[in-house]
Amino acid sequence: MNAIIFSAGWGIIMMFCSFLVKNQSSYRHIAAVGLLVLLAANIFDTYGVDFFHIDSGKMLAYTRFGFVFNSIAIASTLIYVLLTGRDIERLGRYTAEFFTLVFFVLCGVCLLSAYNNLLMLFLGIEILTIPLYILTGSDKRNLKSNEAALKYFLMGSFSTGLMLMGIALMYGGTGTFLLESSRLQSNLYHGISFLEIVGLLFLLASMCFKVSAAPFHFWTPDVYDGAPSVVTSFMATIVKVAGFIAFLKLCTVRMSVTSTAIDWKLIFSIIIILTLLFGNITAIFQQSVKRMLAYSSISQAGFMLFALFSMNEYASKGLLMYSVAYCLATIGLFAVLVKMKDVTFEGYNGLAKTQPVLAATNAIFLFSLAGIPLTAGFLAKYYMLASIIKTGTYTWVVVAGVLFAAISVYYYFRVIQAMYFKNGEPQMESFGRSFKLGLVVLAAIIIIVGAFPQALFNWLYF
Amino acid sequence: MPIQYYIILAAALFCIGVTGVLIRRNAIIIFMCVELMLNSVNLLLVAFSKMHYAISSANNKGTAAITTGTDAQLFVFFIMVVAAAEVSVGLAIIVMMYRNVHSTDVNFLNRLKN
Amino acid sequence: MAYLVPLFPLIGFLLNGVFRNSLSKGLVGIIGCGAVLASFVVSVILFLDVRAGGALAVQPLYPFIHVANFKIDFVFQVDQLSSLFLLIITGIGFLIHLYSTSYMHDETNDHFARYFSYLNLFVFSMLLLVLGANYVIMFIGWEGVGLCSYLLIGYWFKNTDYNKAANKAFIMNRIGDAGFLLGIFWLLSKLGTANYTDVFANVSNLTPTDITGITLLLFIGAMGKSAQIPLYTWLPDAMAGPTPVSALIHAATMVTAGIYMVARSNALYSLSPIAENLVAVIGIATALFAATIAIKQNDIKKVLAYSTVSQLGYMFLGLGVGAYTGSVFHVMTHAFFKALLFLGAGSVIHALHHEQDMRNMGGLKKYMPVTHWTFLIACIAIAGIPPFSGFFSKDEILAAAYAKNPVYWVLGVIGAGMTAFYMFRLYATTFLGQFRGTEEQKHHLHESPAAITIPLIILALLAFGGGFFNVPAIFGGGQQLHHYLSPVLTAEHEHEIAHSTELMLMGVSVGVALLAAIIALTKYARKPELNEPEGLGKVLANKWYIDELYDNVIVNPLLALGGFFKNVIEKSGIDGFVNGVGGFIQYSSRRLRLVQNGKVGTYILLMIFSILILWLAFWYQATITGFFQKIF
Amino acid sequence: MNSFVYLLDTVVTGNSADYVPIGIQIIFAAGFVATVMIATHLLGPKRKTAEKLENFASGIESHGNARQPLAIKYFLVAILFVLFDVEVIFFYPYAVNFKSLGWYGFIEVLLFVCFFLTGFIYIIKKGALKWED
Repeated sequence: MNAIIFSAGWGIIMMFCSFLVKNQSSYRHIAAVGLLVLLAANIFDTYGVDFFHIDSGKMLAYTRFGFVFNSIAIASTLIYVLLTGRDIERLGRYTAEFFTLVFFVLCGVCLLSAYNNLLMLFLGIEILTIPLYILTGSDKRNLKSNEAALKYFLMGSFSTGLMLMGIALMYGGTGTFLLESSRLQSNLYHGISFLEIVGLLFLLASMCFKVSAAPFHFWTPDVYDGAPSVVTSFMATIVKVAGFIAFLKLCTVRMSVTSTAIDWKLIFSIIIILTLLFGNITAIFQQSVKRMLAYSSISQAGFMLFALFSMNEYASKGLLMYSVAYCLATIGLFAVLVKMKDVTFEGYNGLAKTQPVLAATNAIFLFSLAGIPLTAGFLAKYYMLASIIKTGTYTWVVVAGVLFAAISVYYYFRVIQAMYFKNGEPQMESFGRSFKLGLVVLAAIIIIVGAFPQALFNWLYF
Repeated sequence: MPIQYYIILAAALFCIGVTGVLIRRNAIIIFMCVELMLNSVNLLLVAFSKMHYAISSANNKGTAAITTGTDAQLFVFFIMVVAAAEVSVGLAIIVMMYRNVHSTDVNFLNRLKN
Repeated sequence: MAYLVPLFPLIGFLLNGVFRNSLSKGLVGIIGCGAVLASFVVSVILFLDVRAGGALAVQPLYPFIHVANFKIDFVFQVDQLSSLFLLIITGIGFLIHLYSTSYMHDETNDHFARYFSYLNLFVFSMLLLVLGANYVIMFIGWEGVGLCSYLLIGYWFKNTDYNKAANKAFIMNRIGDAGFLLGIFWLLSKLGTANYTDVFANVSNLTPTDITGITLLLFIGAMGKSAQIPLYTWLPDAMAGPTPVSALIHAATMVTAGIYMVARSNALYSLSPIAENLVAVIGIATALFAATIAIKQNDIKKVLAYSTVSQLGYMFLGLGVGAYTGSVFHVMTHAFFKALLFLGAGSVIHALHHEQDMRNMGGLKKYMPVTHWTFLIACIAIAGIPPFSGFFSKDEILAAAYAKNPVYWVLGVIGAGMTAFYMFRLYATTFLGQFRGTEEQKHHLHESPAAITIPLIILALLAFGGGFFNVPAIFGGGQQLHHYLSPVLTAEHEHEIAHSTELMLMGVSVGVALLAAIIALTKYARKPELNEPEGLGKVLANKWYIDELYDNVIVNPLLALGGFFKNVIEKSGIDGFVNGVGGFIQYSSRRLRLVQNGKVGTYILLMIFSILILWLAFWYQATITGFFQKIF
Repeated sequence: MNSFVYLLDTVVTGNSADYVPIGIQIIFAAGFVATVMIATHLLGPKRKTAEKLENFASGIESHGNARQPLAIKYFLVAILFVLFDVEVIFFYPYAVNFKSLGWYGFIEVLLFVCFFLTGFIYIIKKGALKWED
């Protein structure tokens, strides 16, 4: 509860700062402090110190997994704010509001990691997405930003409609919104009514939309491409991963109950293959690094879907690992990307000569995304593949996953090729030494997590 | 009235909403169709709420807990509030676009593709 | 305590290696020599401990590989065999280090430090090899030795030929190592352990086939490391390295590894008659073969190199006929006199400013008295003339060979005669007669400095007296070494030959050796062989054309095959396939991205269709999966 | 009873035949959409005149363009009204349970109103309701 209340509260504080504090550049410091407070509050909560005892009536269920994920999300946001704070200021006059919305999104993230009731799922998703509509359109004069916001909004509200239809049908089938033990409560309904299954399929479709899994991914490239880069960075990482956490909970708690009679694996395998196919294959031909990263986020989502497919302990661990690896690497890549004046591959030409530190850290981030050993991304992919192998069936999905991972190396390494093996004079915004330091620290974290994954997992148990 | 009337009505409204989203090009009308979808859900929820109350009282010899089914009605309130929030944001986005390009055609802006 | 022995050279290696640019030559020398001296001191303590019957120490350091039930620990084992080898390695190693400080003094600072760091690493690897209590640790040292030989042979890396020699040594060794590794795997798969104690205790669990297979594979490793037919050609080429390195390789480290390994595994070898016979046959064949080549070599170091190959052959003969003590004994005495020979040769080369051709030497006796006398002692020792050390050890092997099969003995004596012949040819050509070098060289001729002569003198004493460590019973000796090693070399064959026969055999072999030595002295002291040899001599001088044979039979066909794969299979087949896949992906990428047409209506339509399709897939999934199961 | 919950009674047995009614329904749904779309296309007369594009205002001729630029403040006020208006929904359940919730419920509602007020203060401070420029 700490994290939810603190994030909402600090969002309001940021809101008031917008007219109480005149100095533009102090907003990001306030936000950073707020995130630190939030992180501390969440860690307190992790170890049983809850500042607010509020009876949520089974609507929220806290787990260690959820707390750890909250910490990861908050810490990633902190890194994001520290690295790209200056660029957020350049976006317009509404910096404080920007951070306000970020805090509100975090509130949604915390709800999603703890929900136990479909109402909370719905609210979490909406608290998560509505600020994002605004953030996507925050570059008001930019037509691309407008277009992205409009598309995102229309399709997002459409998927909300699907989700609500699903929830309503599930309610019709079971008579409760509670996530777990729904049928056990009322011994009225034996077996599974088809209403619930239709509802679950609707819900599945809308959750797939939120995590940009094919064939519901169409909004992703356009929106990520059109949104201001700083927003994309946030949207593609923390928000998406939070969607996966919610999805995983839905799968493991609700679908696994129904799966006694029904097998979801075929549907998931279709979704996984399609996601990997669209994400990877389409990424290859992109000319803009930003759009390539948008497609790569789809393909990464394909790998994260493995966790939903297998739903075992490896899967949840792996998803945690994946969220760390993917969030940090993508935040790092976008932090550099927002400094670039030209975000096509040509814009990166010769970066290694003019900015060796940026190029090197960028290379590490790309290695992590591609799943090269010794980085966190490798272990994350490994856990995902291992989780499916543990289930013992559908090993061909693993084979496909490995093949697509190999394809992904192609477009990730195009960036490295541009940075190291081509000549050019990349045009960049100014940045300080602390920015470089931050990138180096980020790269170090990725490698440390990749080398000592237990550091992360131990947290789940102690 | 039998529940399937409500279900079919809600499904019909929902389908109309989806159809509207598919065939209209004006962003505002698309948005109205989405609202129609949401409202069909509201209708369905309320109907289910009553249905579960009826089932529960039938199973418990005519006396069901007074709260049975109210969660769905509360859900409806939340949907309405969230829809309002979405409306404000959505309309703001559409207005923003209109101010920039003087059109609300969703296909007018088509720079982001491939 | 055992861990200190390899630790010191490791520290020396790290210090010299890391700070090679900042340390002065003096400091480098002190660190390099000091490290080995320190481990020598520790080795002596360990040796005395073991000799006094101290607890046989198997000292686990840390768990190394633990996978499920499969455990390999990092364990050291100090027993009679390893403590003896420790003494040889660190003792001789120290003398060679000391010698090197003077010999390598012309190198620049950082290269000097590099040299000493390699040298220390070499000693470290060899110590690891000897100390390890299981085959895996031995293999680590085994590989380390190979690496260091590569580094040191290619020490003067600007010379392409030297680099080639280094490569050759490394590759030849790798061929052997592959066999060794396979042997270890076989052992591990059958017994699940590589610890010597466990392996030897559980030998009974192995079938004869297993034992023969394992021992033969291990012996392939020994062939590579100890330069036996057919993997011996690297050793003569290894002369490319600095002379002290040759001394180290030939005397104290590296080549004795194979002997050590077979002696260590005596419990295995003694159970496989096939392997024993093969070892003996390869040994005697190598001994004779290398001896014939040595007769016609003109490079002072090449002669010594082939003599090493030949002597190693004797050792393997000993191992093959079950005279394990004799072999180890010969390792020891050989270490003394071969180190002495190389260091002496080094002294000569040093004095003549890197002149290695004997034909340009001669008459050095009066210019370099210390070198001359010590070299003479070494020659007598290696020729097997009593009471010098070589006599005792070689005779023990020959006696055992006679007991096993007189043919071995006959061949061994012929080899001994050739040994005496080529050694004295070397001696006579180098030290007797008149100096044949340039005036310039003659002008600079001088005795080497103390850092060179002191090791020579020490080694000369050892080469002379080393035999008395294991005087055979026939001379009323106590066979100390024999008794000392008997707990380890359990499979030792006690040969039963009458004393009179043994005396007769000795007489014959010594007589042959003396005869050969006198012939050589008389022939070459006055009229050294300066012309290019003809006929059989030419074949011998060209080492039976074995290098050419290998080139034509193995290397060139392999290169041709590689060329075929590179130019034909890869270019058209694999490249075509790979590029085809890439092209297909690129094509599909171009097509697939058109789906993303930027229109919200299309997107939502596609989403709705996908929902419908997913629904259908869900409802008919039993049919679908059944269909696929039928197909696949 | 059975008559109106028959939909709920379909127990899944894993046999695909059980889903046939669903399949039919789906096909019906898709068919409905398709029919409507095709029917409107076919039935509607196609007259492409300028009049057709004009706004229909109960027969009264429209004056000027309906899409005249409009001061943004009208829009703003309207939107804000919608937002605050809808939140009042939550008072209905509270009103129904006013007595049973007691003081605790009252404080909670007060808190809810306070959040409202913070939003309101924000709006005022940002000058969103300032009518004169």
